[in-house]
Amino acid sequence: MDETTVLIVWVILLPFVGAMVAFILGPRKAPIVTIITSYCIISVVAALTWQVWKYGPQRHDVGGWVAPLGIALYADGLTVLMLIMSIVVGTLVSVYALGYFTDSSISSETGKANHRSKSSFFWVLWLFLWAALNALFLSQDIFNIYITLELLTLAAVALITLEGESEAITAAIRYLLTSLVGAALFLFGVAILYANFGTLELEGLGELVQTGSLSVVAIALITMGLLLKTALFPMHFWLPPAHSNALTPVSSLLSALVIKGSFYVLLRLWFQVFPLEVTMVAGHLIGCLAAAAILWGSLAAMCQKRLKILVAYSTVAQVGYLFLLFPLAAKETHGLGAWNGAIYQTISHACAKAAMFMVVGNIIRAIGHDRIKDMKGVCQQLPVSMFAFALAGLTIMGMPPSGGFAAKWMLITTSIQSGQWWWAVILLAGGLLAAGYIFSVLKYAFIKTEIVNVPLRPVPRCMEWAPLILSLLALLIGFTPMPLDLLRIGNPFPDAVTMEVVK
Amino acid sequence: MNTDFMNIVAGHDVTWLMAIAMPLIMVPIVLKVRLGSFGVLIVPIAAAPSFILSICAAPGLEVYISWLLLGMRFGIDETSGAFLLFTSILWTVSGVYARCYLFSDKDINRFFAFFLVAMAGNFGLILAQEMVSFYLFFTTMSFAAFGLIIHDASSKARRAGKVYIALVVVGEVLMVAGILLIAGNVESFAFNDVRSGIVASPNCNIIIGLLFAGFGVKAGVLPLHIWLPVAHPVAPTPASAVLSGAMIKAGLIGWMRFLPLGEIALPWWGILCVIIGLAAAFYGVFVGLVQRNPKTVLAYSSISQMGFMTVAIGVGLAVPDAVPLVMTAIMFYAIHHSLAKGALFLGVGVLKDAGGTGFQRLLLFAGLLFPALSLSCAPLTSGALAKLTLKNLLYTTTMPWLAVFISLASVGTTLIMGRFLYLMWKNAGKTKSSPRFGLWLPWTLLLICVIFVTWLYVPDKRLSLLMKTVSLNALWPVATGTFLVWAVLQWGNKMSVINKIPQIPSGDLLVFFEPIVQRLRGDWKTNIGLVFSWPQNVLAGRLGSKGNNFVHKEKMEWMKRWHSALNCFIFKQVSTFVGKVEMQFICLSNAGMLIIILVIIFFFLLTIP
Amino acid sequence: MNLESYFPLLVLLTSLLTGISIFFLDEKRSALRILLNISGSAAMFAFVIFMLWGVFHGHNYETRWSLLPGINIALRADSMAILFATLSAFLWLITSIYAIGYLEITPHRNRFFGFFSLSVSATMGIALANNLFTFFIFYEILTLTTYPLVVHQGTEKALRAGRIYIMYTFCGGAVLLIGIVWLYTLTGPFDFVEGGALRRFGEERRVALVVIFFLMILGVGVKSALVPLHGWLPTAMIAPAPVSALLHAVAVVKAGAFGIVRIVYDVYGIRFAEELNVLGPLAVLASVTIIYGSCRALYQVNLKRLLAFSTISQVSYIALGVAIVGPLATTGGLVHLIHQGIMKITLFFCAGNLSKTLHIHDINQMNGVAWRMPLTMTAFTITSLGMIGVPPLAGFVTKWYLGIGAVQANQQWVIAVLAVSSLLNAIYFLPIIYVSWFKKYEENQPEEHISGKLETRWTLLLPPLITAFLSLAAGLLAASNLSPLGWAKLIVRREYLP
Amino acid sequence: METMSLKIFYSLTSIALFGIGMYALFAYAHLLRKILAVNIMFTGISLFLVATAQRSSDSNLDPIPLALVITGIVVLVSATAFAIMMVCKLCEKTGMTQLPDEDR
Repeated sequence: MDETTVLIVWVILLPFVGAMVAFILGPRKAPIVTIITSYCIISVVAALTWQVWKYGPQRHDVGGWVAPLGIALYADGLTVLMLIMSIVVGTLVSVYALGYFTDSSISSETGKANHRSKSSFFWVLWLFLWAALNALFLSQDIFNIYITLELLTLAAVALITLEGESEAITAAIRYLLTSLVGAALFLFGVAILYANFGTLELEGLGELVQTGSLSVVAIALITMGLLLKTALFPMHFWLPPAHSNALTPVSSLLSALVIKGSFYVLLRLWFQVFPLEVTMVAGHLIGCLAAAAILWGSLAAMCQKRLKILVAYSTVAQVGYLFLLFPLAAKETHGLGAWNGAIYQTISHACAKAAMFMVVGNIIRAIGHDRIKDMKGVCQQLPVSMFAFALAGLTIMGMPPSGGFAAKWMLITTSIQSGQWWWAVILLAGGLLAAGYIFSVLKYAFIKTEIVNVPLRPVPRCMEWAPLILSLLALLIGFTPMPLDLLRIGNPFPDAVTMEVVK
Repeated sequence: MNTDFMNIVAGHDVTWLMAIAMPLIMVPIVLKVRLGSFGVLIVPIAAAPSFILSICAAPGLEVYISWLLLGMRFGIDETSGAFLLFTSILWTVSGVYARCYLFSDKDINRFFAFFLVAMAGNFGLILAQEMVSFYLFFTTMSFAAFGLIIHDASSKARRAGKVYIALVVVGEVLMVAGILLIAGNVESFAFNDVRSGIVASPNCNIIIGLLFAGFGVKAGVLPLHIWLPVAHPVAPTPASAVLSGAMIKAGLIGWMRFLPLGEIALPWWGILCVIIGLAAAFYGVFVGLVQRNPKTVLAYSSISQMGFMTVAIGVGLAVPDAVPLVMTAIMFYAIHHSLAKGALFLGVGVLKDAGGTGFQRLLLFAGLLFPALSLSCAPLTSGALAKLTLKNLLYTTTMPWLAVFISLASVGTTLIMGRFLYLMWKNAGKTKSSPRFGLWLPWTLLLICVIFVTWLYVPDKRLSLLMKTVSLNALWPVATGTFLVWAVLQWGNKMSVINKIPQIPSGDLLVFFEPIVQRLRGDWKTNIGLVFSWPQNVLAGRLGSKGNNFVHKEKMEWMKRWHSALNCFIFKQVSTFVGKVEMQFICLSNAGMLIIILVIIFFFLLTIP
Repeated sequence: MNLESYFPLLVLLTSLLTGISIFFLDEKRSALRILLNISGSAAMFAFVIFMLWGVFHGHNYETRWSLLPGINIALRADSMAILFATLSAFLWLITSIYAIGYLEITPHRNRFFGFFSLSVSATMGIALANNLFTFFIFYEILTLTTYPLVVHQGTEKALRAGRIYIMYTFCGGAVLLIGIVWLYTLTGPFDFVEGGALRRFGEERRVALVVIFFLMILGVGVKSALVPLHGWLPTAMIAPAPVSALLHAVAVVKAGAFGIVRIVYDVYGIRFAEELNVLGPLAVLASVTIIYGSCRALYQVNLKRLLAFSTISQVSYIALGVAIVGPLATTGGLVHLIHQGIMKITLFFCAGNLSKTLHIHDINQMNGVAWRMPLTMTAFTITSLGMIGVPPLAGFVTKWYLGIGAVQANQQWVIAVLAVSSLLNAIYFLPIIYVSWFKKYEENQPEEHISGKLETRWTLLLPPLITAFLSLAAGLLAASNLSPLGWAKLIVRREYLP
Repeated sequence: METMSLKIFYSLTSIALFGIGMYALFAYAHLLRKILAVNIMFTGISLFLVATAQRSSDSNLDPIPLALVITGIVVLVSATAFAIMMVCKLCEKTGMTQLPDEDR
C-alpha cells in the first residue's frame, strides 16, 4: 500500500525541492527549474489522479506513523480536482510570468537588477506557495492544515511585497496581520478540539466529535478564522488592496488559488468532519454574508476607476458564490447539487480570474496604467487579450456556455429544489451586476477612436495566449461533466438522501 | 364560332388567368417602352381575353386553380358575364381614349401602368368565385386607382388621393374583418358557402355591417361617399370614366356576392339599405345641383344613381323571394349606368378643350344629350328599361309606394343632367377647333354601346319591353324634370340666380371631417405621443402639466428613461455610498474590525447548537 | 452513430468555424473573407436544405451530449426547428451578400463578420435546440454574440444602445433561467415533445406551472419585444443596416418569438396551456404589443426607428397566433415567423440602401426617392404593402390564418386587433410609399456617386429584390406544398395530432 | 479535582491573553505593537495547548500538544520576523510606522 500511495508525498515534495533548487541556481535558471518542476508535478498528479480514479480515495501516513503521532495525507476526488486546478492555473501563470519577467524595455542598470531580483524571488516563492497549497489540499490532519495555511499565507504575503512600492507593502502587512488573526482563531479552535477529543486527524475527529458547547465554540472559531482568510464579506477589506497592488502573476495566483485554500479547508471541515454539528441557521448566516458579498462586491466593482481593483472586487463577489454552498447544502437532501456547483465555481473562477488579472497585466504593460477611462483604443490593439477577458467575463457573469454557468445552474437548481428560491435570485442578480462591470470594460473594445496616439509597448506573445487558454478552459469546463465524475470519489453526499460522515 | 371550341377555350385555366394576367403582363411593357402608335393597342389587347371570356363562357362555368394564393376559384354566372362585358368595354374605350387624352403628358407610362393594374383587379374581382381572390383583386384595383386619381399631382389631386386612400384603407380593413369573421366558420370560401356561412354565423349582423360598410366605401354609399366628388373631377377624364363607370360597381358586386341575398330575410338591414339608398338618391341630386364643375356634378349623379342600386340591394335583403328580380334589376341598372356615365365623362373630355365648329358642336351635344337622357330614363333608352325593372321589383314587395320615391328621384336625375348640360354648354372649350380624332372615336363607340348593350341581356320580348318604357308612368318624371330645367333656365336667366346659388363645397361632409382628422393628427403627435412615452414623463413629473416642468431640467435629462434612471440610481447614488463604506472597512482594519468580528463570532455561538 | 446524428452539430459548426476563422484573418484580405463568408453560408444553407428534405421524409437528425449529469445538450431537427433553421440559413446567405456590400471599406470588418457568423450559429442552436436547457444556452450566446454587432459603430450612441440591449436581454435571460430551473426541479430534465412535454401533469402543481409559464414568457418576451420589454429594440437601431436586418428578421427577435412557440407547443402543449388558462393573457399581451408598436411607429421620423416599432408590432403576431388555440391560428403564427422575416429584412435592406447610397435616414427626406432608386423602392413598396396585409403578399396569408383561427377559437376580438393593426400599418407605411413615388425628387440632396448603370451596388440591390420577390411568391403560391404555409401546416398537423 | 481547576485556570488565562492580544492588535496603530499583540494572542493559545497536555489526572502527559506548541512557535517566529522586515521596509519607504488611514 505504502509503495503506491507514496506518490502523494511527492506532490508536496516536488515543489519544495524545486523551490530550493531554483533558489540555489539563481535568477537565470529559476524559470527553467520551475518549468521542469511543474512538468514533474503534472506527471505525479496525473498518476495520482489515475490511482484515485481507479482505486478510490488514497491515504498515506507519512513515514509509516499513524495518528495521533503521524501525519496523514489523503487524496480523494475533491483533492485531486483542486490539485489539477492549481496545476492548470499555476502552469499557465508560470508561462505568463516567463514573459512578464523578461521586459526588454527597461533600460537602466539598476532597474534591470531590481527586475531580476524580483524575478528570482518570484519563482522561488511561487514554488514554495505551490508546495504549501498542495500540502494543504492533501492534509488530513487539522494541525497540519494550520501549518500549511500559515505557509501559504507567508508565501502569498511575500509575493505581494515583491512589487516593492509602499502601497503593496501596506497591503501586505494588512493581509499578514489579518491572516495571523485568522490563524490564531483557527488554532484556538484546533486547540479546543484537541483538548476535548484528543485527536487531530480529520477522520478520527469526525467520529469523535459530539455536539456540545465546547465543540461549537471550536467550530465557530475555526470557521471565523477561515472566513477571514477567504475574505467573505465583511471580512474582505484586506483583499482588494492586496490583490490589486501585487505584481500581475501574483495577483492571478492570489485570486485564483490562495483564497481557495482556506475555502477548501472550510469545505472539508463543515461537510466531512462536523456535518452533524452544522445547522440550518449557521448555514443561513453564512448565506446572508455570501449574498451581501455578491451584491456588495459587484456594486463596489462597478464603482471602481481602475481595472485591477475592479477585478479584485469581482473576486470579493465571486467568493460569495462559493459560500452559498453552506445554506444550500445545509438542507440535507439537496446537498449534492450545491456541493458540485460550489466546486465547479471554485475551479472555473480560478481559471477565469487568473486570466482576467493577466489581461489587466497586459494592458498595464501596454499603456503603463489601468485607468478604465483612458483605455480607449488600447483594447483594439490587444485583440487576443480582450477576447480572453471577454471569455473570462462569461464565466464570471455565469453566462452559458461556461463553467460559471454550469456552477450557477447547479446552485440555482439546488436552491429552488430546496425551496430557498431567494438564493437563486441573489445568484442571478449577482450575474447581472457582474455583467454590468464586465461590459463597462468590454465596451472599450468597441469604442470608435481616432488615431491612437498612445505609444503601446509590445506585449510578449506568451502573455497574450496564457490568459486566452485559461479562459478557454474556464469555458470548456462547462462542456463536460468530467469534474463531477471525479468529485464523486469520496464525496460527502454519496448519492445518499441523508448526509453521512464519510468513513 | 364552334361552341365546343369556345367552351374548351373558356374552360381552360390559362384563359381565365390570361383575362387577369394580360393587363399585368402589359405593365412592364408600358413602363419600359415609349408609347408610340402602338400605345393605342395596349389596352384593347389587355382587355381582349376578358372580353372574349364574357362573350364565350357559358354561365356556370368554373375553374379552380389550387396552387395560387390559397387556391383560387374563377367562374362566370349570369350577372358576372354582364358585368364583365360592360366593364371590359368601358376599360377598353377609356384606354384608347386615354392614349390620346394624355398624349403629351410625360407621366403617361405611369398612368397606363396603374390603369392596367386597376383593370386587372376589376376583371379579377368580377371573375372571382371565392372570397380570398375577390378580396385580392378588389384591393389591387383600389390601390391602383389611387395612382389614377393623383395622376396630375396638383394639390387638389393630392388631397383627393389622400381622402380616397384613407377611405379605401378603412374600407379594406372593415372588409377584411368581415371576411375573416366569415372564413372561420365556412367549409370553403366559395360564395355559396360564404352566404350560408354568414347566416349560420353567430356574428351575422356584425359581418353584414362590416361588409356593407366596407364595400359601401367603393360604392359610394351615403356617409362614405365623400371621396367620389373629390376624386372624380381631379382624375384624368378616362380615369374618371372607369372610376365612376366600372370601379364603383365593384362595391356593388361585393354586396351581391357576400350579402346573404335570398338566404334569409333580414328586414332591418333591408330597410336600412332602402333608407340609405333613397337618401343617397336625393342627397346626391341636391348637392349635385349646386356644383359648378361638370365632373363634380357627374360624381354626385353617380352617388345618386348608386342609391337606386342600394335600394335594390335592400329589397333583396328584406325579401329573399325577390332576389332573382333584384339581380336582374341591378344588372340592368349597372350596365346602363356604367356605360352612360362613362360616356358622359368621356364627353366632358372631348368637349373640354375643343368646342368644335357649329355643326360639330351640335353633334357633340347631341352625343352628350343621349346618355344624359338615358340616365334620366327617357323612354326607349336603356335607362328606362333599368328603371322599369327596378319599379317592377318594388311592386312585388310590401312597399310598392317606394316606386314613387324612385320616380321622384328620377325627376332629380333629370334636373341634375340638365344642370350638367348647362354647365357643359357654358364651359365647353372656347376654341372652334374640331375635337381630336383619338378622343371622339372611342366616345362614339361607347355611345353606340350605351344604346345596344343593355338590350343584349333582355332574354326575350325585347320589343314589348321597349314599348312599356313609353308608358306614362315612365314618362312623367323625365317630362317634369325637363320642364323644371326649362323653367329654371328661363326664370333663372332672367333673375340671374343660377350663379348665385350658394355652393356646397365638393365632398360636402368631408369639410367637417377633414379638420377633425387634422386635429387628431396634430394632437396624436403631441398628446398621444406624450402618453406613450409615459415612463419618462412620470419620472420627470411631467404628466398632466404639459410645459410646466417643476423638475429641474438637468434631472429631466438624465431621468429620461427608466434604464438611464436606473443607471443613475446605481452609479451615482450607490457608488458614493459604496465607496464611502468601503473606505470605512479599510479604515476599520486598523481599529474597529474587532467589533465586527466579535459580533459575528457571537452570532455564530448563538447559531451553532 | 451514423452520420445523420451529427448533422445538426455540423450545421452549427459550419457557421461557428466560419466565424472563428474570420477572426484570425488579416483585416486586409477582404477577398478571402468574402469567400469564407459566402461559402460558409452557402454550405450551411445546403445542409439545412438537405435536412429539410430529410425531415420531410421522416428522417431523424439528433445530436446529443451530456453537459451535467442528467442535463443534456440536445440538437434535433424536427419540423419546427427546420422551419426556423431554413429561414436563418437562407437569410444569413442573403444578409452576408448585403453586408459585404454595405460594409465595404469600413474598419473592423473581421470583427463584424466573425460575430455575424457566430450569432448565426447561436440562432441555429436556438432553432435546433431540443430541450429548454439547450435553448437557454444558445439564447444567451445569441445575446453575447450580437452585442458586438449592435455596438459595431463604436459611437457613444451605439454603446448606449448596446448597454440597454445588454441590460434588457440579460435580465430577460435571468428570468428565463429561473423559469427553466424551476420547471426542471418539478419535472426533471425533459426534451421538447410535439404536442407538449408537460401533458402528463394534471391539476397538481398548477399554480407553479402557471407562474413558470409566465416567467419563461417574460424571459423570451424581452427578445421578442413584448410590450413592456421592448425598450431595447428601437435604440438598437443605431447598428448598421445588415445588423438591424439580422436582429429584426432573423436572429434576436425571432429567437424570442420562436421561444414562445416552443414553450407553448413543445413544453406545455397547447391543450395543457389552455387548461392552465395562460393563453388568454398571452394573447392580450401580444395584442397590446401589436397595437402599441404600430402606434409608436406612427410618429417616427427616422425610417429605421419606424421599422423597429413596426417589428415590435409584427413579431407579436407570432405570439398572438400561438396564443390562440386551434390549428389555423397556429399556422398563422408559425408562418409569420417566415413571412415577417423575409418582409422585414427587405424593408431594412431598403432602408440601408437609402442611407448608404443617398444618405437618407428620415422619412421627410424621401420625396421622390423612388425615381432615383426604383428597384429598391419597388421592393420596399411590395413588402410594406405585405406588412399592411394586402393580398397576395405574404403578410396577407398570415393575417388570414390568424383571423380565421381566431374565429374558430371563438375569439372574435382578435379580428378587431388585426383590423386596427392593418389600419395603423397602412397609416404609417402608405405615406412613405406616397412621398417616395409621387413627390418631386429634390436634387440638392447629398448624393453619392455610384459608378455603373445600377442605382447602387449590386450586392446591395440583389438581396432586397430576392427577398421582396420571395415575399410576393410566399403569398401568391401559398397554397402549394413548398411554400412556408405548406410547411407550417405540416408542423401543425404534427403538433395537433397526438 | 486539583488538576481540573488548574486546567480551568490555565484556560481562562489563555483566553484572557488571547483577548488582550486581540484588543491590542486593534487598539494600537503602531505596527510593532500590532505584531507583539499577535504574539501575545499566540502565546495564549500555546498556554491553552500546554494546559491540555495532561488529559486526565492519572495518565501520563500527552506529548503531542508540546509538539504543536513548538511547531506553532516556529511558524510564529518566522511570521513575526517577516512582518518586522516589512515594517522596516515600509518605514524606509514612507517614514511611517503605522498603516495609513486609507484615503485614496
